[in-house]
Formats: sequence, C-alpha cells, structure tokens
Amino acid sequence: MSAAYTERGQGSTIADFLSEHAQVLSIAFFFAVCVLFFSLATDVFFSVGNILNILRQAAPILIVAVAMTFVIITAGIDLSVGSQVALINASAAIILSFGVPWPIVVLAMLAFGALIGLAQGWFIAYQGIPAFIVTLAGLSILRGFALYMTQGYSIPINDVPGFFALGRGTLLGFPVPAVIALLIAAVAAIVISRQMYGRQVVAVGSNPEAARRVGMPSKWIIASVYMLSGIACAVAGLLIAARLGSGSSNAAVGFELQVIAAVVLGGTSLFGGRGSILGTLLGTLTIAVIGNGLILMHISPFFTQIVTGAIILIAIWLNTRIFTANFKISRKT
Amino acid sequence: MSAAYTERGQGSTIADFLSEHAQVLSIAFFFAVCVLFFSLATDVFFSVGNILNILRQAAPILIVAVAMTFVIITAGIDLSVGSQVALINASAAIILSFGVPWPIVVLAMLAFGALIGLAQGWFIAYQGIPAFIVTLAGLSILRGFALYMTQGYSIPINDVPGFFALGRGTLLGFPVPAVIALLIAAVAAIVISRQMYGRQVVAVGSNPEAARRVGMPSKWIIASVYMLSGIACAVAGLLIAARLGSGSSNAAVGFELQVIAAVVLGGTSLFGGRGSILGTLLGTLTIAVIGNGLILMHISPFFTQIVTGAIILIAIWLNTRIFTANFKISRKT
Amino acid sequence: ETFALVQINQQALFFNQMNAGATAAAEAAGDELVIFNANNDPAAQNSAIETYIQQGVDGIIVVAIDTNGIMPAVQQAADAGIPVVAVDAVLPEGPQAAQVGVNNKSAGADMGKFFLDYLASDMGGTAKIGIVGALNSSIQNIRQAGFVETISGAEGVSEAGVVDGQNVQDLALSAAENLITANPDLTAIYATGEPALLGAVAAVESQGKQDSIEIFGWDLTAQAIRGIDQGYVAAVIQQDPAGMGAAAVDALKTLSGGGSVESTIAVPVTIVTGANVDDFRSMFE
Amino acid sequence: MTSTPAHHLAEPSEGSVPSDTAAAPVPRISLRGIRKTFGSIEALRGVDLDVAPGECLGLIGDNAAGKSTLTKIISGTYIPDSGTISIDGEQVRFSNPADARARSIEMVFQDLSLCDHIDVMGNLFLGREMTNWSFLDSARMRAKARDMLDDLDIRIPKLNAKVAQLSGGQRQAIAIARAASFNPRVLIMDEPTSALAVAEVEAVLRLINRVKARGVSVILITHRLQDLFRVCDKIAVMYEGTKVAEREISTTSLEDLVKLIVGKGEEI
Amino acid sequence: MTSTPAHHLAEPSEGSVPSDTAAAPVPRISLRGIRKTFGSIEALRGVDLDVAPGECLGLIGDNAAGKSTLTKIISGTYIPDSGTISIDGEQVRFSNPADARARSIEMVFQDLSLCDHIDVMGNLFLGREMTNWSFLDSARMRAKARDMLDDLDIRIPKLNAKVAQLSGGQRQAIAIARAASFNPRVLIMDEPTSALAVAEVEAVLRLINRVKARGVSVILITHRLQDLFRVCDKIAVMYEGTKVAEREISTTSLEDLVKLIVGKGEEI
Ligand SMILES: Nc1ncnc2c1ncn2[C@@H]1O[C@H](COP(=O)(O)OP(=O)(O)OP(=O)(O)O)[C@@H](O)[C@H]1O
Ligand SMILES: Nc1ncnc2c1ncn2[C@@H]1O[C@H](COP(=O)(O)OP(=O)(O)OP(=O)(O)O)[C@@H](O)[C@H]1O
Ligand SMILES: [Mg+2]
Ligand SMILES: [Mg+2]
Repeated sequence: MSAAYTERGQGSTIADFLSEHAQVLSIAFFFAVCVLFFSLATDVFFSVGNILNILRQAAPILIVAVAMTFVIITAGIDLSVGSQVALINASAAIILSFGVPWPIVVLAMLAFGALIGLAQGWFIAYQGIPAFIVTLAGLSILRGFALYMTQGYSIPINDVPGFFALGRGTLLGFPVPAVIALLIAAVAAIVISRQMYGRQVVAVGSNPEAARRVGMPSKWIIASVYMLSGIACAVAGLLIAARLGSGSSNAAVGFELQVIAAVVLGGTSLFGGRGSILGTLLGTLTIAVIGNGLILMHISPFFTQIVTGAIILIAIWLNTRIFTANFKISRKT
Repeated sequence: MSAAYTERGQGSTIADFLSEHAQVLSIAFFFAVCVLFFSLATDVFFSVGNILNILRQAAPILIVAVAMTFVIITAGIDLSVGSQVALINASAAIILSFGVPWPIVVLAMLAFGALIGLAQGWFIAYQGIPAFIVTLAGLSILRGFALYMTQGYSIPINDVPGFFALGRGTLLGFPVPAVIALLIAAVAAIVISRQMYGRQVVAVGSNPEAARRVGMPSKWIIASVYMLSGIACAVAGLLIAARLGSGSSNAAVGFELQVIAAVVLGGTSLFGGRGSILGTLLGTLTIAVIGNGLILMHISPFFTQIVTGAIILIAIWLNTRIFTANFKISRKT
Repeated sequence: ETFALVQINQQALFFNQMNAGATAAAEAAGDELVIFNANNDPAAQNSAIETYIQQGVDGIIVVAIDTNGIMPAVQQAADAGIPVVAVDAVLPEGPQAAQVGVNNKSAGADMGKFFLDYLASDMGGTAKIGIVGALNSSIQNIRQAGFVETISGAEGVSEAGVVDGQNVQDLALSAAENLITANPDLTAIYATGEPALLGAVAAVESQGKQDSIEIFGWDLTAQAIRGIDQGYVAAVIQQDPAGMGAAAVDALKTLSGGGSVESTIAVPVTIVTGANVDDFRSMFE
Repeated sequence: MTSTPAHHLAEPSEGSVPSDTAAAPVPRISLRGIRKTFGSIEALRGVDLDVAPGECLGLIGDNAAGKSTLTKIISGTYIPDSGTISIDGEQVRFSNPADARARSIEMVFQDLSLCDHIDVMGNLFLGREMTNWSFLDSARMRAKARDMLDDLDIRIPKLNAKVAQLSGGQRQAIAIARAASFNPRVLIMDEPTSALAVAEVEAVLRLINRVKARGVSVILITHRLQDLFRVCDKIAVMYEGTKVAEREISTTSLEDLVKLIVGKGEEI
Repeated sequence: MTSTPAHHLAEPSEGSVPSDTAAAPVPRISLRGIRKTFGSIEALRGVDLDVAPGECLGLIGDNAAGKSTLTKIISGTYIPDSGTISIDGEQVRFSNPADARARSIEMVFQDLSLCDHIDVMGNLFLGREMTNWSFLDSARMRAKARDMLDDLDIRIPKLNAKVAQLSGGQRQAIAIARAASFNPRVLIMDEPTSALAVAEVEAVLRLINRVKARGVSVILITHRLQDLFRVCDKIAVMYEGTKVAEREISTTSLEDLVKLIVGKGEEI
C-alpha cells in the first residue's frame, strides 16, 4: 500500500488554547497595553490611590456586568439595568430617610431587586416575549417610578456611617465596593465553569431546545438569570447610593450600554452559549482605565468620547489581526 | 390492512398564514387598538392636522428603522445611528452656514453618511469584529465629533427655504418628511421581499455559512447594510436639521434604542433571518401614536414613562396570548 | 385656560421646581398647566409643541434644549396665534413673547468674581481650580464660559482643566474623582450644574479632601447645603426656578388677557454661602 | 380509529398478522389515536402503537411520513393534539420532555440536539450532570464518559473538544451514548446510524440487542432496512401520517417492507 | 509525499492497483499533498486524489477520517494549509466557495447548509436566483423547482414552506436538488442519502448515473457501501487523515472495503 495505517499525532494543544480563548486573551492583552501606556504617560496612574479609585469606580458596573454575562450567555439581554439601579438607589435613600436601620434596607433592596428581575424574567421565559421588548419596557417603567418617587429631587442620606462604609470604606486597604465586586465576580466565575447551574445556563444559551429535551428546567433558568441581574442591580444601586450619599432618579443613566459594552468586549457572544467572567472583568476594567487615563492625561473633554471609542475599536481590531496571525503561524507548524 | 394508503388532506392555509405572520398581525392589532383608544379618548387625535403631525414626527425614526431592519435581518445591530444623525445634522448646519447651496449639501451629506456606514461595515464584515463593538465605538466617536464641531452649542441655519421645505413643507397636503419616509419604506419592502439583494440579506442573516457556500458575496452584503444605515441616518439628520432649522450635537439622543425598539416591536428577530418592513412601519407608528396620544391626554409627565412602557409590555403580552390561543383553536380543526 | 410647559427633563431638581412653581401659579389663576418631559431630546420638544398647537392650547412655555432648533416650533405657535414664553435657555431673536430667566453668562461671571475675591480673602491668594462641566448642555457651557473668562489669567489662579460629567451624577462623581486624583494639588472645583455639583461634593467627601478643596457651583441641594455647613462648599449660585415658572405663567396669563409684557423678564440669582444659607434650608428639608 | 382507554389492554393484534411472540399482557408503551397538526400539515392522523418490554420496534416509512413527529410525541417533545399515551398501562400526559425523562424515556433525535458550545463530556451528561455539592464532578464524569464512548467503538480523542468541531459521525455517536447510558426503560432512536461508518453501526446494533436483553423497549427509526432484521422484533410502517401496517419480523422480508413503504403494500 | 506540479500529469497509478479503465490524460480534479490542521487536530495529513471526467469516485472511511474536510477543500469552503488543487490540469487556488462555484464545482454538504428562514424554492435557487431586472422571477423558479424535486422522487407539497419545518429527508433532498440541478462539472456529495428512504435513495443513485453520463465528475461519500457498487468507478479509502487505498470497483468487494476502512486493509 502507498500509505500505512498510522494514527494522527497529538498536535500542539497551544493552538487549541489560543483559538478557544482568543477573545479573552485579546482583551487581556489590550488591557495590559492600556495599563502600560497610561503608566508611562502619566505618573499618577500607577499610584495606589488611583488604582484603588479605578476599582471603586468600576465596582457597580462590574457587579452588574457579571450578572449581565449570565443573561447574555442565555442569548438574552437586560436593557433595564440602569433604571433598576436608579430605582433601587432612590428607594434606598427614601427608606433610609425614614430612619429604617440600614441592614434591613439592604436586605429589602436585594429582595426588591430580585423581585423586579423575576417579574421581567417571567414575561421573558414563561410568556415568551423577546427579552429586548420586556426589558426596554422595564427601562421606561422603572425609571419612571424612580422619577415619580423622588419627584426629581436627589434624596440625601444623612448620618448612616455603616451604610456609607459600603460605598466609601476600605477593607484591609481595599475599597469595600471593589472587594464586593471582585468577590461576586469570583463566585460567578466558579458558578459558570464548575457548577451545575452554570452548565444549565450555557446549555440553554447554546441550544435551548436541546436543553429542554434533556429535561432541564429551561424556563426557570432563563427567568433566574434576570433575577440575578435584578439582585446585581440592587447591589450596584446600594453601592452608588452609599458612595454618593444620596439617591436620585438621575443615577446610572446610560448604564445599560456601558455594562453590555463591558460584557461584549470581554468576548461574550450576544448570540448566546459563549461567555467568560474573566473577560467581563477585563472588559470592565479596560473601559474604566481608559476613562481614568484620559482624564489624567488632560485630554480635552471634547476629545474623550472620540478617543475612547477610537482606542477600543482600533485595539480590538489590531488584536483580532495579531491573534489571527498567530493562529496561522501555529497552524503551519 | 387496518389503514388504507390515503394521502394527507390539504389543511387550512389560514393557520399557516397566522403562524407565519403572527408578529406583524400582533403589532397591527395593537396599533389599531391604540388608534381607536386615543380617537375615543381625545377629540384632537384623529384630526387631519394631528395625523399629519405624527407622520412628520415619526419620519426620521421610520427612515432609520427601515435601514435598521436590514441590519438586524443580517443578525447585526447598529448602535451608532443616533450619533450618525447628530453628526450629519451638525455638519449640514455648519456647511450650510458657509453658504454652500443646499442641494450640494444634501448630496454631500448622503455621501458622508454612506462613507461612515461603509467604514463601520468594513470593520464588521471584512475584519470580523462584532457589530455591537464597532457601532458602540462609532456611537462614542461620532457623537464626540459632533460635540467637538459644535463645541456644545447649536448652529442655526438661516434662510435656506428650499432646504427648510424638506423638513416642513408639504406635497399634495402631505408633509415632505412623511412622503420621503413612506417612499423609502415602500421601496425597502419591495427590495426585501422581491429582489435579489433582499434575498441575499435574508440568507446571510439566516445562515451566513450557507450563504457563503452557495457563493454569495456575504461580506459585501453585510458591509452594505451598514452603508444603507449610514445613508438612512444622513436622510434623517437632514430632515431633522430642516425641521429644526439648526444643527446640534444633542440631536437624536437615545435614538438608537427608539429605532431598535420600533424594529423589534415590528417582529424582526435580533437573531437574524426574519424581519418585515411592514412590521417596522407599524412598530414606529405605534410608538409615535402612544407618545402623541399621551401628550394629548395630558398625562402627568411623571407617569408618561411608566404608562408608555406598561402599554407596550401589556399589549405585546396580551397579543401573544390572543394569537397563541388562536393557533390552538385552528389546530384543533 | 390651558397652558403647556415643554420641559428638558425631570432628573434635575431645578426643572422640577420650575414645574412646581408654574403649576402653583396656574392653579392660583384657575388655569390648567400641562407639562411635557422631552428627556433631553430636542426633536421631541418640537414634536410636543406641534402637538399642543394642534390641540389649541392658550400659551406655551418652553425650556429649550436646542435654542436654535426650537425656533421653527416657536414660529409655528406664533403663526397659530399662541404666545410662547421662553424660560432659562435664551432663545435667539424671534416671535417669542418673552424671555424669562437668568443671564447665565453674567451669573457665571459673577461667580468668577466671587471666586477671585474669595481667593484673596480665604485661600491665601493662590488656587488650582478644575471644572466639572456638562458639555452636552449649552446652558452649562455658557455658565462655564462666563466663569472661565473672568478668572483666567488672574493672578494666583492655575487651571486644571475641564472634565465632563455628562449631566449624570454618578458619571460626574467618577469624573470629579479622577480630576482630584490627577491633580493632587487641586484646591478648588467649579461645577456648572446640579448633577455636577452633587458629583463634586460626593467626590470630595469620598476622597477625604474636605480640608483642601473648596467647591463653587450651581444649584443647591441638601448635599450642597451640608457641604456649606461643613465648610468645603464655598458658594453656590441659587436660581429661583419656581419663580421662573411662576413668572412665565403670569406672563402668558397677561398675554392671553390681551395685555403686554416686557420682552425680558429677569429673575435674579443669589450666591449662597455660609452667611445666607439659612434662608434656603427650609426648601430642602 | 377509536381511542380506547389503555388500562390493562392485551397486546392489540390488529391487522392480519397474528401477534404470537409478544404475549406480554401490558405493553410498556401504548399509543392510541395520536394526532398532530402543524399549521396546514396533518403530520399524524391518528396513530396507534404498542411496544412491549424488551421488544424492539422498527418504525419505517417514506420521508415525511411522520416517524420523527410520532417519536417526539412519545418523548414529550411535542404535545399531541389528541390521543392518549400509556406507560405500563397507566395513562400519562407529558407536558414537556422532562416528564418523559422522569419515566426513563430516552431519545436520540434526528437532529442530535447537542449543545455546540459545550464539550464532549458535557454533552454526554447533559441534564444528568454528576455533582458533588452542586459542583460538577468532572473526574467521575470523565471516567464514565470514556466507557460510554468505548461501548460505541467511536474514536473521539479529546473529551474536552467542543462538539461543533466534530465530524458528523462523532456527533451522532455522542447523541447515542447519551441516550443509551442512563438506564432507560424506553429507548427511542431516530435514524441513529445515518452518519456512522460500518464498524460503528455494528456497535450500535450490538448495543440495541444488549439493552433489549435488559428489558428495555426500543423504538428504532431507520432507512437501512437490512439492520431491522438484526435487532427488531416487530416493524411498523407509516405512510403520510398513518400507520399502514405492522409486521412480525419473522413473517416479513426486505422486499415486503420496501413495498409497504412506498405504498404498494395493500396487496400484501 | 511531494507536491508534484499537476500539469499534464497522466493518471498517477500509485498504489498496487493498475488504473487501466480511467485512461483520461487530464483528470478533472487532481489533488496533491493536501494538508489541513484545526488547532491540535491534523484533519488531513497529505492527501492525493484524482477524478476523471464522467467518473464517480467513492470516498469512504471511518468516522472522523477526514472525508468531509477533504471535500470541503475541493469546494473552496476550507483553504488547505498546503498542497495543490488542479482542475483540468490547471492549478487553481480557491479562496472562497464562490471561486469553486465559478468553476462549476457543486457540493451537497453533510450539514446540508440550508437557510431555515427561506422557503423551499428560495433554498433550491440560493445563490442562483433567476431574476428579471434584479427582481426575483418567482414564476420561472417555481416551474423549474418542481422539475428539480420530481427528479428526486421526493414529496414536498408546498414550495413556500420554510425549510425549518420539513422532515430530515425532505431537507436533504432539497440540498441534493440544489447541487445537482445547475449543470455542475464536478458534483461532490457528502453522505447525500443518509436521511433518505428507500425510493429516494434509488432516485439519487439514478441521478448520479445520469450526471456521470453527461461527463460530470462525481465524488460520493457514503457509509452505505452497497450503494458504491451501483454508481462508482473507483473507491478511495481514508484513514485518520490519509488516503490508505484506492481500488477500481471491478476489482474489489464489499468485504474488502470493510476491511480497508477499519484498518485491517494492509494485508489486502
Ligand atoms: N415543527 C414542525 N412544523 C411544521 N411542520 C412540521 C414540523 N415537524 C414536522 N413537520 C411536518 O410533518 C411532516 C412529518 O415530518 P417528520 O419529521 O415526522 O417526518 P419523518 O417521517 O421523520 O421523515 P424523515 O424520514 O424524512 O425524517 C412533514 O411534512 C413535516 O414537514
Ligand atoms: N472546523 C473544524 N474545527 C476543528 N476540527 C475540525 C473541524 N472540522 C473537522 N474537524 C476535525 O477533523 C477531523 C475530520 O473530520 P471530518 O468531518 O472531515 O470527518 P469525516 O471523515 O467526514 O467523518 P464522518 O464520516 O463522521 O462525517 C475530525 O476529528 C474533526 O473533529
Ligand atoms: Mg425524521
Ligand atoms: Mg463527514
């Protein structure tokens, strides 16, 4: 015979790793470049104070982005997060102003957030209305409630040091919001990759009919990710209230796009089934670092929007090119 | 034998029609209910003047929504439409203020819009960057340019009656913007359902790999829908400039969500492959009618957001239920 | 009679107080006031005015987002015989019956002068000042310009630049924090509007810079009053939005009764400091 | 075709063929008068079917005859418009596939129903994950996964490859392994061997005989008629949404079956 | 395995089998040294292949042997890492499927590649729409579509049904009709009959013989080995990414082929 019956060799697994994690690697690389650039360009950037600042500022976005990662993995979307944050933010301030002890308020707000999320999830999962429509309606309704409750006032929160510590305090030198956010991200990363629930979320996002056919409670899973999103919004709303020392319907305007941008930058696919919490973390931090770095560099504020957008676009573009080139090289070996 | 070899009967095609067009029927029904309700609730609503008003006001959204329908059918998204409109709006005002003849400005702006769209389309189609990221960067960059060009001020357009007629004039009693918008919608409806290009757009959205395999120029098709979107934004930006008589970087804030909402309400799927221009038309008009009707009914502005969101959600929900019930009945026959 | 008020948004107290003042004035006169919230969308303001013209209201009050862009709608109203009164944002020459409000440019300049005086008296003659602005608001851009023109070049003043809070308080907070980190030697902040001021106040608190930074800004809130009490908010320009709203309604009332009004109705501002803050405290209890 | 209540029915020996071999008193699965319409298409127009424990029923018929639709109804994927399903003589209503799975009805779908974003191991255990305090127990799953695949003689080198990248036959093997490995009482296979190579087909046929011996009822849809004679006890033929014939395997031949399928069977 | 330039090569009679029947001087398709790696998997490890005009090559092999990958390379769907493709003696480079289609290479894909949101007629003419001033000419297409389907003996009542709702066999028939109907010069079929019922399989085999007679080169991948003897002239056997044997149909038997596939072929 011309050719013998030989088995295929075991090729390099590096190529597999690269192609599997291309998007996370890409954003990690880009993040590193941004950090490096700003560290060289400004001396303040890499100071402890500034880094902690960035972490504290990014915390609410990160928390909601982590939950949004779950939502997007199921091929859903939650446009109402900004409004949810504002509503929780305003409600918390109002209830605190009645003198209710803050731990109770925190628990009540978490429950409230879960309830809002569950209500939206019910329409999406059990009534089959597209997530985009339900949460767009939610965006409008919830912001409307926040507006109505505050009547446009920003409600001050006075003298609740325990509550303020949530937003402004530090734990072993780390800002409390950052600690909370990183903790949530870590738990979520474990859940998505190692736990039953995470597997179910991915399965429902990848092939909802297959998930249903193998007997997964697919409707409940879909509803539950919106509940998670509601809880995350409650945490974010509380942290923002604690940080600003006030509650207002003006909080978190445009938040939904920031959050979704962080998630998508991190390599999570809007078509479901594929996502990574690490990517979301890096995506969030990248956006925060760019915002911070541009201010430190005294870029004219008229240019910040242009520069931010351009950096993101060009960097992602270069990354795709670099990583595609890499693949080609490794294929030839 | 127990059973004979009989052929299946030809079942009722009404059931097929209903299930195929469920979403358009649903929004049509909902639109009719809204119109009926507001006609009864306020006497001005159904006056000729008011109807023409609604048409004129909805024109820019409709034009962009029609192009967005194409984008979404290819499973893409264009978040930058608001910024594109603002940039065209501001540029047109600035160039007009230099005294350039308005027909030249119109042509230049159309070309400019096409160019912006094509640039975004190039990144998406030929460089494989997710549409969400590219157009989100576009949202930031283009609005930034508009802001920079106007320095945050609004640029007046003085004494260009020919241009103003675009936004304020009437043709046989119909507002010019409405005529333009309906014309665009009609052409688009024909293109999507009867033309080669429309078929290609649907194929690329339904199964991009299959479209590629049968030799369709799938990259070019994807890029081209963003170009269409850019042109549509240019038209909308010009109409808004002509209507307001000024250009401003604040134009069309939040436009992207309104436009996408109109498209999705009309039954176009964000996952691609399925969409209808008629649905988009009805979705746009429904949102416009609700906005107009609530003003006429003197709803407190604190409630308008709540009411708008709730109407949309509840109506879509009831519709799904009614139409699902219908299917069940027709199935039993 | 029915009057319509076309508002910019409802997320700032300023606008809501204006709405309240206008509503109260209308009620007192036995008229109805309907309010439209444009949520920052200029085209929506025009659409609303067109709708009100269809409905035949007796007068329209407008707080314009796009001061030029509103003019066609104002013209349409005038053509339909409906008087229009502009509030706050200054419209260009046109058919509007009256302009109610504050001269933002000169008020900004007044604040600039106050700052220079304060600099000499309380800050030892030197200061590094940063600005938290809202570039998407032309009114706030005017306030910024009036202030900057007054202080720039003055002896002892160094400028740390502008950051954009986009008129959203949590964005303003992050921007202000970054401004403070970028300029560790910052000693003063000028905030051009309510969200910006709220953000600046919260930033100074969260960065623990109450001792080293003085804040100057626009539009009182409870937090700003607390800042004044604690000393790190030096001065806040307080407009009288309720008064503006009421003045606008009164003007419309007069016009629809066949009377005539001044083409410019000025509503004065107050610079609130520790000395006169008590006069305003009750509004924010 | 009437919908007789299914309790304690003896094997209904309708048709001209005497059902002497399967004398089990209560069939494992018994369908009566199943109808299903999709829009204008009457996919099923009243189908009766019985499968005894340990019996393999071959379900054949022309394309679009309604085979897949019928088996999807048994597995709870579709809800019939009318008709009854009984398991072990007890009438049941499946409102979703989880209900059917709870009664140990497993199915290999014609479209395989794999999750492309999940790896081979994850797909094998989809809906049956082994957990340890709610954590996925990868070690245990990996060990078992190897066994499951070896049973089918299929070469899948990497258990952590995403299934989207596998060849058609590899994907099909995963779907089969998944359905067969968790002690089903009813195993439905919709064209399970269509993409498999020769050796793998043999392995599947062996597997069917193995599970039959354990008392599992098997429904096998296939267009490879010769395979039926290797594993089936009984053949049901569908035509345009109805069951037109049922044959004991011992009394029929390949030629007969072909005639029955294409509708020249009325003479037989 | 060297990449010999393909110009004016005589049928390369490598291996032990003399290639006496196909004495055409220039093969329609000639592959040399084709390699393709996906990440860590070497899907193809250097494959040579020739198909003459009017010849039908049967491509067989175990699951995951690389058959689909090889044919996708011929149809321009994948770009090989190395190796050359020649058409009628002229070396070509396909950078996308449109290039291959321009040379009248048509393929039936294993996954069918249909657009679920488009109706039957639209899928039949996908990429080949008949137009009239850029308008789709539905009337003409409808007439032709009926002919195309009738050729395959398949029952698809409604040409305006969305293909997502069709049965597995109906979908496959559409993919076959699409590839076969536009006068291909090379027709590649990747397991075209896997979901088809008996009569439909016969129709496809008839179709293959018909197009062969017209001089079309056919590459047929199938696991139904008995079909090969009905239509093929030559069989190539793949194993783990290489071609391990090539046989004239007249000199081989079903048993030989089975042995070759599973890797016991070295003795033959
Ligand atoms: N979800 C659905 N929606 C609409 N029609 C459907 C649906 N599922 C099946 N059908 C129709 O029902 C009929 C029977 O389909 P089914 O898939 O049961 O056939 P089958 O016997 O499995 O054929 P094959 O051998 O080709 O797989 C077909 O005409 C098909 O078009
Ligand atoms: N796009 C891809 N990405 C990664 N690996 C792939 C890809 N396509 C094929 N492979 C791998 O290449 C090998 C050969 O696959 P191929 O589909 O060519 O096999 P095949 O001979 O067609 O098998 P079957 O008879 O099962 O269809 C398999 O191991 C498969 O996992
Ligand atoms: Mg089937
Ligand atoms: Mg294959």
